[in-house]
Amino acid sequence: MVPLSHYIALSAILFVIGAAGFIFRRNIITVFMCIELMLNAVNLAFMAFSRFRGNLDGQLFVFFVIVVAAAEAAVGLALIISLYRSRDTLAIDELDSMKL
Amino acid sequence: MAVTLEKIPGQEERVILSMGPQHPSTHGVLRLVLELDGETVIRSLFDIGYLHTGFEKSFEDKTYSQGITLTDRMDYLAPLSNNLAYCLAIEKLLELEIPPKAQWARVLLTELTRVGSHLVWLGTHAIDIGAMSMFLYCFREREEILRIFEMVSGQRMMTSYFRVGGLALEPPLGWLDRVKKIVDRFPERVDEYEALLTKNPIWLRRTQGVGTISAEDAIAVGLSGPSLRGSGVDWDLRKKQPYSSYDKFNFNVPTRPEGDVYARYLVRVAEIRESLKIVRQAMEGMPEGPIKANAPHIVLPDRESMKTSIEALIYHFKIVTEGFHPPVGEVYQAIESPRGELGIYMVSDGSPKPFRCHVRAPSFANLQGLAKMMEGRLIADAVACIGSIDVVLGEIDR
Amino acid sequence: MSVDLENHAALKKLRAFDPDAVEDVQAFRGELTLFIRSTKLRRAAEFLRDDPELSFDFLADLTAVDHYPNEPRFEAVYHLLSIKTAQRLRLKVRLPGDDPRVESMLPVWPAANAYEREVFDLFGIQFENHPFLRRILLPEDWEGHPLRKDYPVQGNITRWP
Amino acid sequence: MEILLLLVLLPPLIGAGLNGIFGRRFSQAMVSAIGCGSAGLSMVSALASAWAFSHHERVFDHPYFTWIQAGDFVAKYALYYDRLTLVMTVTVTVVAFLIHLYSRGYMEHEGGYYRFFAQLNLFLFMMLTLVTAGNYPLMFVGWEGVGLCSYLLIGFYFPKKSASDAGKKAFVVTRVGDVGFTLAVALIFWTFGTVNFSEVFSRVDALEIGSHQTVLTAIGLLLFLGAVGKSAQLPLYVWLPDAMEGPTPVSALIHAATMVTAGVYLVARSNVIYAHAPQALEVVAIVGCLTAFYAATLALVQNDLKRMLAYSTISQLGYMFLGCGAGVFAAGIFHLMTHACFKALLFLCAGSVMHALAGELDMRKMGGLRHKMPTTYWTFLIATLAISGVPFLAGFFSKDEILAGAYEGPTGQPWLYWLGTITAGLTALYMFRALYLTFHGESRLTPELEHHAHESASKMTVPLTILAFFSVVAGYVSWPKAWGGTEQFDKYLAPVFGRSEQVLTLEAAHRPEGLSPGALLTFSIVAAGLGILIAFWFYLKSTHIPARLAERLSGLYRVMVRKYYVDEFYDWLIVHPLRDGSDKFLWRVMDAGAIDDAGVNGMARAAEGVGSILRRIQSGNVRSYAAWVLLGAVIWLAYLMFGH
Amino acid sequence: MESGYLTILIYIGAVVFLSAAILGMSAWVGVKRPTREKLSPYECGIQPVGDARERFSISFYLVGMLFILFDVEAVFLYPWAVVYKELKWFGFTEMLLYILILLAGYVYIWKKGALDWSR
Amino acid sequence: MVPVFYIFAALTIIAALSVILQRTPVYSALSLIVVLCSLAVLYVSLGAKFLAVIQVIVYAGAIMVLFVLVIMLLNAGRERHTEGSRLARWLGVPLLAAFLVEILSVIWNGLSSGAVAPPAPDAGPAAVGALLFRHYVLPFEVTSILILVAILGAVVLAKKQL
Amino acid sequence: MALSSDTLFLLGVAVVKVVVVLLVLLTAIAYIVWLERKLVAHIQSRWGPYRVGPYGLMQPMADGLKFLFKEDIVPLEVDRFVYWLAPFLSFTLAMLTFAVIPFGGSFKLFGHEIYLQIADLNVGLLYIFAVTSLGVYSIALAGWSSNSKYPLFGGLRSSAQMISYELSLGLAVVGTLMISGSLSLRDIVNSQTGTWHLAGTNTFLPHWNIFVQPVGFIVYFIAAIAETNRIPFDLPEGETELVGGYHTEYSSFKFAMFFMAEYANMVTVSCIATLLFFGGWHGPVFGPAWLHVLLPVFWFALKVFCFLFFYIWTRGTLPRFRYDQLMAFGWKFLLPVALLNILATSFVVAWIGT
Repeated sequence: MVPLSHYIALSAILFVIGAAGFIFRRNIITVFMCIELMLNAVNLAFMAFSRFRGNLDGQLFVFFVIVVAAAEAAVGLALIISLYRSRDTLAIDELDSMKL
Repeated sequence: MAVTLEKIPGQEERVILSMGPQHPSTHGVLRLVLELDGETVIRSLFDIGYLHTGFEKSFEDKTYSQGITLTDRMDYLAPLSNNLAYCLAIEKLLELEIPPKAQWARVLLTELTRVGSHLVWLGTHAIDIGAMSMFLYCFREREEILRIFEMVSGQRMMTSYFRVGGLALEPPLGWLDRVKKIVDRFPERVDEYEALLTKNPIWLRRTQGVGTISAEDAIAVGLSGPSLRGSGVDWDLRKKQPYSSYDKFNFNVPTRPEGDVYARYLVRVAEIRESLKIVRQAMEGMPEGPIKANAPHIVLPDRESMKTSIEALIYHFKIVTEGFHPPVGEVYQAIESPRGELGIYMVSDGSPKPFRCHVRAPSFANLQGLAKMMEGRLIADAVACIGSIDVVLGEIDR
Repeated sequence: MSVDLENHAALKKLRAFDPDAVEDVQAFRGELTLFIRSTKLRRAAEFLRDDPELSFDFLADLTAVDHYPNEPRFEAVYHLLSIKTAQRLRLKVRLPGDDPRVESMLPVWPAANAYEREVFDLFGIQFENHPFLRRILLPEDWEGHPLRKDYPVQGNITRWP
Repeated sequence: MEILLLLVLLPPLIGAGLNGIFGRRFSQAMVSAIGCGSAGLSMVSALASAWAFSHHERVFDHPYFTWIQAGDFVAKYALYYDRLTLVMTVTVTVVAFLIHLYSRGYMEHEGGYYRFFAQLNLFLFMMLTLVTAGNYPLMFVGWEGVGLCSYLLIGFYFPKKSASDAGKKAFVVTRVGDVGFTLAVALIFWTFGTVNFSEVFSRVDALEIGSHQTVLTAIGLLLFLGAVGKSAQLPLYVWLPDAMEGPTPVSALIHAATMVTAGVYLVARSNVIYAHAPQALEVVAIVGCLTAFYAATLALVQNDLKRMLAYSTISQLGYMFLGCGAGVFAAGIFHLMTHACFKALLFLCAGSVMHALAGELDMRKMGGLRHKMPTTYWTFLIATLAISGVPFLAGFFSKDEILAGAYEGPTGQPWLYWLGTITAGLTALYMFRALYLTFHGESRLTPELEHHAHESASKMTVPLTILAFFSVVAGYVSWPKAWGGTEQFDKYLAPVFGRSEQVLTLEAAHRPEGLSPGALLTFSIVAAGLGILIAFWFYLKSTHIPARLAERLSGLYRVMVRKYYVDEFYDWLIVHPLRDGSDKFLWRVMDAGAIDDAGVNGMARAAEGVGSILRRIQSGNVRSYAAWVLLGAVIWLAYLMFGH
Repeated sequence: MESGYLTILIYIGAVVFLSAAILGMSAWVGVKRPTREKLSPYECGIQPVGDARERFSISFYLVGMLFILFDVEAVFLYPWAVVYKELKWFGFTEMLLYILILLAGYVYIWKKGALDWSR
Repeated sequence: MVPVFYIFAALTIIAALSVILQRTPVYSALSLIVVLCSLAVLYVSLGAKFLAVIQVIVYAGAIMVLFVLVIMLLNAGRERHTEGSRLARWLGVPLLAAFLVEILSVIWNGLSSGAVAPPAPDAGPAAVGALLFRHYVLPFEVTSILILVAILGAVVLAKKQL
Repeated sequence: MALSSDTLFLLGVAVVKVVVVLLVLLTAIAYIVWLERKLVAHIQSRWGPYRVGPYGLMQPMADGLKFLFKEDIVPLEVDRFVYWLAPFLSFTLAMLTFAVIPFGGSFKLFGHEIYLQIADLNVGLLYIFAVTSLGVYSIALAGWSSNSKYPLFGGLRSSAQMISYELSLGLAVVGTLMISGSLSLRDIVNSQTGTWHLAGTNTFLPHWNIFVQPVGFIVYFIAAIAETNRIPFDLPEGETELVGGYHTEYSSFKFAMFFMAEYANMVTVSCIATLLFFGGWHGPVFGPAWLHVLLPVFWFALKVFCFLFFYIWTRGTLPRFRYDQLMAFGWKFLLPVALLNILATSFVVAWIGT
């Protein structure tokens, strides 16, 4: 059995990779994907804890996180589309004045 | 040829899509340039000339009789109709009366041509909308019609069977039995097609209300034939300006008021039935007698007399080497081809070759209705519209 | 077929409408041809289309004839048809050999669109006010107008210097 | 009784189902037969059950089956029937039936006939569910159900943008209230461990007076928040006037007679809770009274007949809350009942006018309709008299009972009474203004309309007449004490409210004595009379005065015409920031969301801390934000690790 | 991990190998005689006009979004269906409520015209 | 079993790196899909079969589809180099490193490998369903509202552009 | 993990199963193509392939070889990697679904119960949905990578169509899940053993779900046809409008892989239809022990064949929908019907349960 710490370490690494992408990438869609990456890192941690605590609640959290992620993606991408249509750019640095 | 649509300033988001010339549903080498908003056609332009062969120029360099072979190749789905129009024009120029048997045979054969042409149309139209079996059924039946053509003229498609003054050859014995077989069996085949399509909900959805064109618009842009009758205009040259003794036949002119793809479909299917009626009448009432007019300086003598009579031989030699001299003048002769008004405008300067021969091709005119039909419709409807006006590119490009 | 074409309704009415419009009349094989002055064509066409008795609403055909080397060299030929009365009528406009131009009939009969392009393409006759007068059958970069009588049938012979 | 109640409930549901599913195929006659038949059946059953039950004092509470079971949380499909329910079911079914009848004529030439009846039936079912529910969750189902139907029916003419917008507005605004309701139910469950009416009430009752006050007050306020949303009280009233985009029968049934009173019913139903939370009750009274006054002022300047009626409805609802809030629940319910009759009637008359004038609703363009539409005129007149509080008509009795209660009720206060009385005067004023503008005076119709105007068909006038009859007699069930009556209606509802009123009175035993009941009554009659007189003067006699007044007081007038700028205020407060800042907001939330979900403790707080710095830095660059958040997280983690 | 999942891993491996092998094989065996015309994108025999990667209708996005949201609903339905026999009426009302709420959204988008493609 | 974890952990990390290193958004999206799928395998190794499948269906099969569609719709090509946040550029790497080190040390100290896993709970659809529909009813219902709001929001935002 | 002889044996069995399934599947796909050509030909009164081998039976082989040796044209300006990935994904995913499809009962070999199925997962059905849900990528990416308008149109349309109908597909089966209470395909099939009992008497009607879930089945089947992009829902490929849709720019075996994937998907959905609604491999079983093993497999194959036949039949008969009509059909008709079916089923199940 792989120890818990390995799962959590993997989760942490994924999270940091996601955060790195968030900080360094310029394309708003990629940044969004990095957020998904971080969410997944967290999910993995939930899952591992759930397994090592011997109950299912962690799994349900993951379930709900996935659902929330779905809703978030729908709205977020809608926003990106409308941003793009009004600004004609996807570069995150150019989206600094917070008006549509 | 090779025109493009310029984008309207301010509408740069629209996509310009070139449909054809190498596209499965443009029936040959038609090219459409579509301006799309999403999938909706905003403007459209047809682009032709990919099959341009310069027939009108060629006519001027051929004797009147030689010209017949060119006409076969214009509307290659209805060669006999073209032959007929061409011969009738010359006969009008010459004021030549042709014997009843030839007239009846001409009617019979052109109506069979009409059926055959409509069958090809039905098959390809159906396959455009995705019903692939239809295509093969139609071609199976068309095959039998082509066999008749082969029987009488020796050719399946490039028949050149009608000649100035009558027919090229005496039809073979027993050909009417073959015709009878077709005529007897055909109505139930047509029922079969209709069973597959006429009430099919998918078919209805794809065709009803699609590609609508009003009667006024149809007349204005010069639609003719079934495309015009599909808009509710009761106009058929066979009735309104009878030629080739069509006035002696009893048939109806189907029309539909809706003006959509479905209406044109119904009109053509009904026309198949009407044509069969005419074929039956022509077959049953086929008179006996000569197949050529008695005009020795125009009509080639038959082999027998050529070999026995010196006069005939001389005429033969004159006609073949030099041709005949019609009077100076000009005529316009229109017939109802499967696609609409097929007109031949013939100008004679008294020489054995036409001074000018212009073909009013129904498909060419019908193509002009397309833009109106497709406006505001989806790409898929564009396909249905093209199919519904039944264009033949050979005739358009000439 | 010797119908009294001189008393044809269209001719009579058109003459009454504008005595100047009809230059010449011809009848042959029961077909009436009116030669219209090119300046009067538009008015005459509209009259023929709109007159309730004539109502030549259908432009069946539009083409041209080249009488090279005679002058006036070109004839633009309009075949009209009335759906209502099932009558036909031919209009002709004589055009000069140098710079043949005639007004576009597009506003009168939208069907003229493609025909005029074709005539332009093959004869080189200019139709004034046609919105999209481009070659239709031949490629855009084609030289010459093939249906003219002086167009070399063998094609353009390249001359070497 | 079990069966009988189901017979009340089920017909509309079945009718809705039949019409909804097959309606497209049915003929209009069939649709209306199903629609009206089911409503009628429901009414008959309601009357039968009322008759069967009328003498019982006990409560009928029957669980049919278990509906939700999650841990301790049990909600059954239970129906609860006492005298309050009885009054409600009878009122609802009778009015609904009449409006169904009326709709046959009104909707005859409209598209979606079947859809309309299906939704109307569904609404009836939901409303009945609401009033017969045996526990809060089930009531909530009905609550949401009527909301949904209201949303659908407001947006009935959905191709019209204003209609669909109005539907959305109603949906969103009432949603705010629903949050309150939901929280209240959660709180009730948390406090009492049950959500059943019987159990909750008995447990509340068993409490000592004064204990659990805070929780009960919270529950009361939250429930009231729900009621505010649904019953269009300040500040959540904005949706109701817009709701008039729906077909008129809908306005009559849902937005005047039944659904909007659901809030009142909720408060009345929870009277036991309120009895222990007098502060909450005071809030109810104050909000109600203010709404009544506020809406009346707005009604005064409306030119759109239906909108005027909508504001009037808000105002009258305010009265009902005033009654409940003052601790005289029975008076509130009494007014609810009478109001249902005459307000439905008013709306139906308005509909009839609208029908006759091809949709015209601007009162300035009417006038002189009296002769063209006699039945409508007379019924409208009766309703106007009733709502204005003219003696011996329904509204008079109920309104006076409320006003009296506001003065001397357990939680009443004199200023509430005075404000209420002024409002009564305003009510008479604006109602008669409408009456005069519409039916009297010179005709200001356009010639086409002039020609078009006609009396409606009997399909429509018969229900009008019946409702007019009720508007006259409904008040007699409770003859005022001041005139030697016994207030039978109060007595009749005593099993429901008696105990609460007792508790409240006990608590507030030190009420100041002041005016006698007779005096109170007189004042309100005088107020009504004044209102009518002024209206007569202004709008029939010297019609130039209002215009001059408006000119003179142009500031005030404009403020009133623009509805005190409340819509603009909401735009400014909610809509604008959302639109402008959604980009910023979203990114923030997403930042925060991502970090929050990281589940590392304290991270959120770190983000918050960083956020406050960010507000000063405000580069607007998301990546900078992210970097700042990360910096915060690193520091926080370091602190966690090395700080100890 | 249960043996079933291991078997599936084996199967996945086999299939991936198979597809890769087929693709590789065809790339290796097939003739290659490229010409410029052959390698140009299909545009019905005409020189391509403009960039193919132009923007397309937003409806595609809407469908994708609706799909996500209803997919989530479907995902809730599976475990629900599996344990449904134990939940009975409770489960029924639960899901009824759930579906009704979503249906409200569904009706909304329908009315809003998000499902109409032939505008 | 054990090798499966390490293989897929490695795959996950490589794919995740690829997400942030690829210049073309489509490739990023594809890499993210790989991450999601290999995480699903890891979930299976943790006994969460049902969630693994859900992960693939919803995350990889629906959410990412939308991403790909949007990328295609917007024709998002390579990203341009824009002047970004100076803070992110200079502090980004050290911060990330510090963060990772911190977390790893927390894990190292806090979660010694001594923790013995209890027997894996049954995480089939039935078990998850039972838990979900008995104890998490409220969140479940709330998600419906969440989704409703998301639908409304997204449609409003997207339709505005039509 | 100690490799006991048992483990080794099971491993061996697994490998054998994988190999057999792959072989059978590939052959089946090849011959469905043949079957389709033959059947459609007969519907259209033609002969169909008849030259290569008896009745043209070797035609699939010939086709395969032809594809293999065809020139592999990779147009300029395509996105190379994705252009290759798309057919690979398409084919791989289509094949992967078979991992959980049981095609027969079980038998004992050396004391081990061996199931005729690669793996029986307790989330079997969801596994299939998961794999098919990834199938969208192959199409979207194929269209995108080709850098040409027609494929891009086709790819977008096709993805939109697939995801739309995936929903109805997924929702249509929920009814059967409710009845069987499991997601394992084997369990679902086993819940359909025997015959229906009506009013206490045994009828001859097999205990198949189709009799209680007709609506679910119809929705499922329509959605399945759409999901596999077959007529009348073959819009994305619609030759006559979009030429070839997303695979316009593909040639050689890459094209063949899309083609094979389509047929593999046809087989998959037919299998699922059989398993969920038509009792899987259940059918009359008799004779010696080996027949008890083989007959179910035969029944299963027969049922699947019927579906395939139906597929081909529709192809030969119906015209094609227009795109907007297709989307409207999926969203405005199929989806609500599927939801209603779920509600109705759950209502009835709860009713019976209490």
